Amino acid sequence: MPMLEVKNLGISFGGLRAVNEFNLSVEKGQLYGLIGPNGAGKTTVFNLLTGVYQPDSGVIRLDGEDITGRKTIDISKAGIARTFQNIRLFGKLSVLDNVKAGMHNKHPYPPLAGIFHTPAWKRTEDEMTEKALKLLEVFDLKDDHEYLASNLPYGKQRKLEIARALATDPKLLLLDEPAAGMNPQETKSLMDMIRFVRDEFGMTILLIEHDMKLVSGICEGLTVLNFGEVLAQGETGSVLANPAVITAYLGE
Amino acid sequence: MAMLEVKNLHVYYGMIHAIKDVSFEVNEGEIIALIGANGAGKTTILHTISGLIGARSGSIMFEGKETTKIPAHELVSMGMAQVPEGRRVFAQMSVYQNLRMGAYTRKDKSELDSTLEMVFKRFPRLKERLGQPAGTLSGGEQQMLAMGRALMSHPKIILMDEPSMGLSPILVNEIFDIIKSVNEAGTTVLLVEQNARKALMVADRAYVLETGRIVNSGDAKELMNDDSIRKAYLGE
Amino acid sequence: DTFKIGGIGPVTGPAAAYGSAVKNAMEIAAEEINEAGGINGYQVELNFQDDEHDAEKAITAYNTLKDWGMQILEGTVTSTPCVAVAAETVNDGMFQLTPSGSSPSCITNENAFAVCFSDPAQGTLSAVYIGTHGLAEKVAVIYNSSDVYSTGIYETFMAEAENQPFEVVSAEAFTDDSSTDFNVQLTKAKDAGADLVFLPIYYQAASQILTQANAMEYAPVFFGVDGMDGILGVEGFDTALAEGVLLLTPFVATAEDEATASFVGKYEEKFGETPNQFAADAYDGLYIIKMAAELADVNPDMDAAEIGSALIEAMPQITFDGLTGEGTTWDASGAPTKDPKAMVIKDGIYVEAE
Amino acid sequence: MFKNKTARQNAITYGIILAAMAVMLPMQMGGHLSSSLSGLLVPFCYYAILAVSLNLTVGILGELSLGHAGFMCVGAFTSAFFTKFTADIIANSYVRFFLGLLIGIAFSALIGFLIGIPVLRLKGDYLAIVTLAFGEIIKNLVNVLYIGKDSRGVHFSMKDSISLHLEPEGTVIVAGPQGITGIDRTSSFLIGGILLLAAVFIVLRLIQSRDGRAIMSIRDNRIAAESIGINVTKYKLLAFTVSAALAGMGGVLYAHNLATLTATSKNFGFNMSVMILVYVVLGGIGNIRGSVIAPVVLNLLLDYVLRKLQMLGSNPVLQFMSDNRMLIYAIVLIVIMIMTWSPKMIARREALFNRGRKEE
Amino acid sequence: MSFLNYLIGGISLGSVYAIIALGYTMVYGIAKMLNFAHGDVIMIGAFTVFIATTQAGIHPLAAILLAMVICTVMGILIERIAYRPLRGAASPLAVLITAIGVSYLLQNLALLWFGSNAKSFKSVVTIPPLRLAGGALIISGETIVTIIACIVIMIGLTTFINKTKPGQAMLAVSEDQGAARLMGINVNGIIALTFAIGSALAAIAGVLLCSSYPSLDPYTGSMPGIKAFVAAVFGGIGSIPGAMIGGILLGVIEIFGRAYISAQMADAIVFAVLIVVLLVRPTGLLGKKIQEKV
Ligand SMILES: Nc1ncnc2c1ncn2[C@@H]1O[C@H](COP(=O)(O)OP(=O)(O)OP(=O)(O)O)[C@@H](O)[C@H]1O
Ligand SMILES: Nc1ncnc2c1ncn2[C@@H]1O[C@H](COP(=O)(O)OP(=O)(O)OP(=O)(O)O)[C@@H](O)[C@H]1O
Ligand SMILES: [Mg+2]
Ligand SMILES: [Mg+2]
Repeated sequence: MPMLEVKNLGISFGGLRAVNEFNLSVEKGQLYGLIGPNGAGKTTVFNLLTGVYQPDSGVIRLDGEDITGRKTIDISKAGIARTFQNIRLFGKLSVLDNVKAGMHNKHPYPPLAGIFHTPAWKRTEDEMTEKALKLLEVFDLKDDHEYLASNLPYGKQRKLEIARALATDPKLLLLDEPAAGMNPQETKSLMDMIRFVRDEFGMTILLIEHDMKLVSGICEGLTVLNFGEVLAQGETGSVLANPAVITAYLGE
Repeated sequence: MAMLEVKNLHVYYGMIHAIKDVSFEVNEGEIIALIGANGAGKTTILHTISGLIGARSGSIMFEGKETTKIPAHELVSMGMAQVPEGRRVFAQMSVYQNLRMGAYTRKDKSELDSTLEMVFKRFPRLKERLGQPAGTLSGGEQQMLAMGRALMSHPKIILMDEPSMGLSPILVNEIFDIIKSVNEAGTTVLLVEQNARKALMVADRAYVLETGRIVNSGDAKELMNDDSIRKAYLGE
Repeated sequence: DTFKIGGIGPVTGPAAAYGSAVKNAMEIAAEEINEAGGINGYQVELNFQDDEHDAEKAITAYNTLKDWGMQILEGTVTSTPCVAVAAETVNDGMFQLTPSGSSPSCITNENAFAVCFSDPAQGTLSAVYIGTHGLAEKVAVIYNSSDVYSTGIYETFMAEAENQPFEVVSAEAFTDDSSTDFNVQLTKAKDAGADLVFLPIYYQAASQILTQANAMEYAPVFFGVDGMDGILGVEGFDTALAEGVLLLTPFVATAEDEATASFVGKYEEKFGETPNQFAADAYDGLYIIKMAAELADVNPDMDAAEIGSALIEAMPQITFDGLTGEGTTWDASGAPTKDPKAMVIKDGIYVEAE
Repeated sequence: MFKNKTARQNAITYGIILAAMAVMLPMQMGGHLSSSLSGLLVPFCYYAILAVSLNLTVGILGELSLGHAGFMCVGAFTSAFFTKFTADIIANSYVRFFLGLLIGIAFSALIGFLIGIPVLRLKGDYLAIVTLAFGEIIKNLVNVLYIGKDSRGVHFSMKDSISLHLEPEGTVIVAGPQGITGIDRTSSFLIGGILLLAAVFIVLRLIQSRDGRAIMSIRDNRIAAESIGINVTKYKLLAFTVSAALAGMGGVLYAHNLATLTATSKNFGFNMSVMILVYVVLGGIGNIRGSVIAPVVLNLLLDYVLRKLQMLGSNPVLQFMSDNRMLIYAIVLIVIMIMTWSPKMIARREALFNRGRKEE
Repeated sequence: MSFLNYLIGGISLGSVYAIIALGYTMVYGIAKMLNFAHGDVIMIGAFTVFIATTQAGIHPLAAILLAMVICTVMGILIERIAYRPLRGAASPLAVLITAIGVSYLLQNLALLWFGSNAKSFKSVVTIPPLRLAGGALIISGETIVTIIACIVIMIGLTTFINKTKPGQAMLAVSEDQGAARLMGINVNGIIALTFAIGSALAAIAGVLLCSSYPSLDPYTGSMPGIKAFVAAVFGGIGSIPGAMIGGILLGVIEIFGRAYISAQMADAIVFAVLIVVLLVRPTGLLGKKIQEKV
């Protein structure tokens, strides 16, 4: 059974059919890429998967469970986490608290425990801090954990977003252009991190990216969207060699 | 005389000393690339040139005029345009209204239509979406709009902040072609890019910025062959 | 040595007109008293504190005055702050004379007295007057439901109206927050056929009502209470609109007796405005204090509580003739006994109604 | 001594309040305080409580509320009604006060919760205006409410006290615009200080808990907060309700500090809501300690310093200033706002500060 | 018949709210700030006309022009001195609080200059009332003028914003001041222009407010100011036709509430309706629904 299975997904905005008859299947532990020209509907697919938009048609299954049409928070609880194309951090929270916020649902304690600092509060908070710092270490952010998120440089902000998403302990991680705004050197280290996350956490990852180095470097499968429809799908190498993909997306 | 000359520039954000003693120049007709890692201060330099933020000390000369005291909006009528980082399109205004805003300082109303045609020729997608609120465009579409909008003012110099960010490979190539053709049509270009390879390929000269200081500069093609540059910025 | 007399009232905020009038009139009275040799040979020193027509600020004002050394309080001007301050003065034994705090709760304590009528008295008197003079068969009431003064009069008026030969055909409220438009209230009065409209409200709102009634061509008899006084002094007001308005009030600025003329003259000269009933009450207030103080033979060396108990004893013994009534006396309750005059506005001035 | 910066910062906040109590209480009891200062101590406490509670909505939740005084009003009236109603049932006025406190808090929390459900669906200025509207509605309703009691029981009216049809010996407890009179004056600086400490404690602890993190993450980015599974409605409501409850607590203190309680726009309407907001912004948005200090400083200025000026002698300038307190206050407010918030001023301050340090 | 009378009364009151709301929404929509001092500018405008006509004997129309000039200058000064330094402040609440300070300042200056006694404002409208149904229904000249003024201002403002360059620049400024500067727009100038127009409208509103409801004192502007703010939100913040519709509806609801439900609770009713409307239409009657793209 695939981790993510999408059948005939579609949505329109006014007259615009932004996504149409979209099908996708990502196996557990796979590192999968979603690419396509600007405005093809990639981010919209993410928004559909995470409940930001409600699809007009189609079915979304996560690990066999039908999550179509659910609200964002329920989808988060079901196990999908994401990052955003235009970064959305909690700017006035510290780096550490951004990650701890991500653990919100996994580490509950009663509301009054926080006010009266009960042992349950202490235990849970310490656990969260410890786990969060470990996560930050993966992304080279441990030394920055006291900074306000908004004071981080752009590249670190992108990494923090990934760390926060991982903190929700998801089954599936969606990354929307994680390398945007990074230079080739930084992109390279990001690739290592993504690979590490997949290997270390056994994570299933679906990512959108325009950086072909990253895509060809780490994606095991690819789907190409064009005008909301699937243009090509399959193993990375063969998709990238597909002439239709080259004319529509890659260029010579 | 250089078209744009920056001398001993210092810029602060509160306590943070973001730009430290930066000097460089852009000659008329050139494409100059400014490359550097995240947070090196590239955007800060562009914003200081276009008057959005003030310098603590140093001078900026544009066509022989000291501009550090000139407000941003007057620089635009003097012939300076910027494609800002993160596009900053007017989200609730239509694509058409955005483009018209780009021509806000233009006095020669008669030639607006031809400029508009030129923009549509370069970005046909914009013509298709003329009435759409800019905020609902996809990332790439917004980038095209930001570029088109800057071109509408028919600038002498255009400052571009990461114009290729978030664009598909085909569009990245196109954008660099457009930069070249804009330049060939007579506009000087100061280009900030993460995509250092492509930037160096179109540029005449380049400056390398590290934590607020210029650490290297020279002919773009030569820099591309510089080992340290290749390692640090080209990811090789 | 001087007598330190404090005053409290709103001189800023929407009720500022009342407090300013009191403050100004107290200054005039104090000047006169000092020129004439003071009280028991001692000069009078005034200090007036703003309370913004707010109970909390009134307490702050009162405490400030206490720190200053106040020995006698003439205040506060409006009822709600007055009630709050009364709870303080009673503990301190401070003599308190409110010029215009007309709610009965202002003077429940033994140390508190009032210059003006209490609201219930005005309401009852108005109903009786309208009834006995046969002014109307159908009466409408427009009152300010967010104002203590207005609701106080309204309630007793309604209670007394049951015993009177007229019928209240409409009773409509307005609030401070919507005191500009009286279209509805007037339309209801008009539709109910009221030939008299009772206005237990202050003159600013009354001036609006008169203007709007005129615009809708509704011309009943308007009957006001002491708060109506001042309407002729509203700068820019077309006094023709007030022609025939009746009001029960102890004071009118156009009265021709010498005392009123002198006070009004001085006030107009000094402050460029015609004094209203608040000013007259305050002016009288200081003279009432003087009379009681002279009877009790107090001096500034006594502390506030000593002066207070002496004055409390003296008050029921005095008979005061002033701008706001002749032969006024007080009983231990603190309320004055005096006759209101019924006035009617004729040719732009007040004349006594028969 | 403290594990981290936050703990130290919090300790300073508690310390300031405790120190003020330690200094002022003995002085007040010994009669060494002037009447005016002594009379301001309880107002300091409730204004600080109100500012702290509003800061939870404005600074922590990040929503502008213009109706905060409405919750204060609910707390004040329910508790004053209770203490007056039970005056001849419960003998000890402190017991009455304590029960009244619980009732005031409970009711304002309940109203906050009920209002929060619809209000929090809105955003930004629309939310602000609806909170304003609710605040005005509460004030308006209190002003038309008449409650009396006699041997037959409790009577209500929304028209006037005549409509209560009380027996002659019955008493009107709530009399519309005249509100409630003859309230126990139980509030003291000791009680006020304790309640303020409690309010600060609750808010600070809340901020540092998991729930506080959730609330602040909604403030910083609602969409991202949803994406990590934070229940936006629930946490907004939580913050709003706690904020309302604490405002109600301030209201209880307010009600039992004066003999009379009425609802005017000055004390429970828009003007008061705005006044509390001024404290919050001057003290620093999200800065709890600032919310404790700002009201004290402003009230001290407005009700103490400016009032005292005229006593300093017959200087016409001082006289003018004390006669025109609100004018001076307005100017001071504008000047302080520009000095503390203007980006240019901030930059200038920092440049000055930087000059002293060597160039890196 | 009384129903129609109430309706007319509601429209009269509403038209006054509407004309205030137009100025409010203009400043609000462009400068993105709640100018709580707007109501007080209205008061100053009315006082100017009052003093000019009663004390200086100036013709009412000339007095209105004078008031517009004075209010415009005042609006520009207020913006320059009190609001501009706070542009780009860390929180938008900073300028909100300053606006409150300015409101207090204007009220207290007026208190100092004009005294606390209410003045009775003589209507500047000389048009005779319109009589319908044989005199049973009367529409006052003030109402007619106010409604006409509202419509003219609404059309004028809409045309200005949609059709002129400064108008378009206002839209751009309202969205992103930094980007607007990069287009060559003088942001400070455009915002000053916005305040100038808003204040000139405030002068007109003040005159018409006091012509209909003649009592004038230093606090005359504050309650209508708040109501107009509510009206502006009711109609949709920043929407010019919305301000007009919101204002008139608010007046009609207020009058109907007072007439048919309870006069004491008229305000509560108005606010309750506002809440219901915003719950159904979270951005007001004509407000644009702003979609945040994720
Ligand atoms: N809320 C919306 N309303 C209207 N149109 C929308 C909306 N969201 C997206 N669109 C349109 O849907 C299309 C797909 O947008 P989407 O953001 O998914 O593109 P994308 O593939 O992520 O592009 P990019 O690579 O440039 O980010 C675009 O044409 C966009 O204009
Ligand atoms: N508004 C600000 N306040 C404080 N510091 C800032 C601000 N803007 C930028 N900085 C800091 O100034 C430095 C330079 O930032 P700048 O945005 O110019 O970098 P950049 O080279 O454009 O980076 P990027 O490639 O990420 O766009 C960074 O360290 C950044 O954190
Ligand atoms: Mg996208
Ligand atoms: Mg940058």
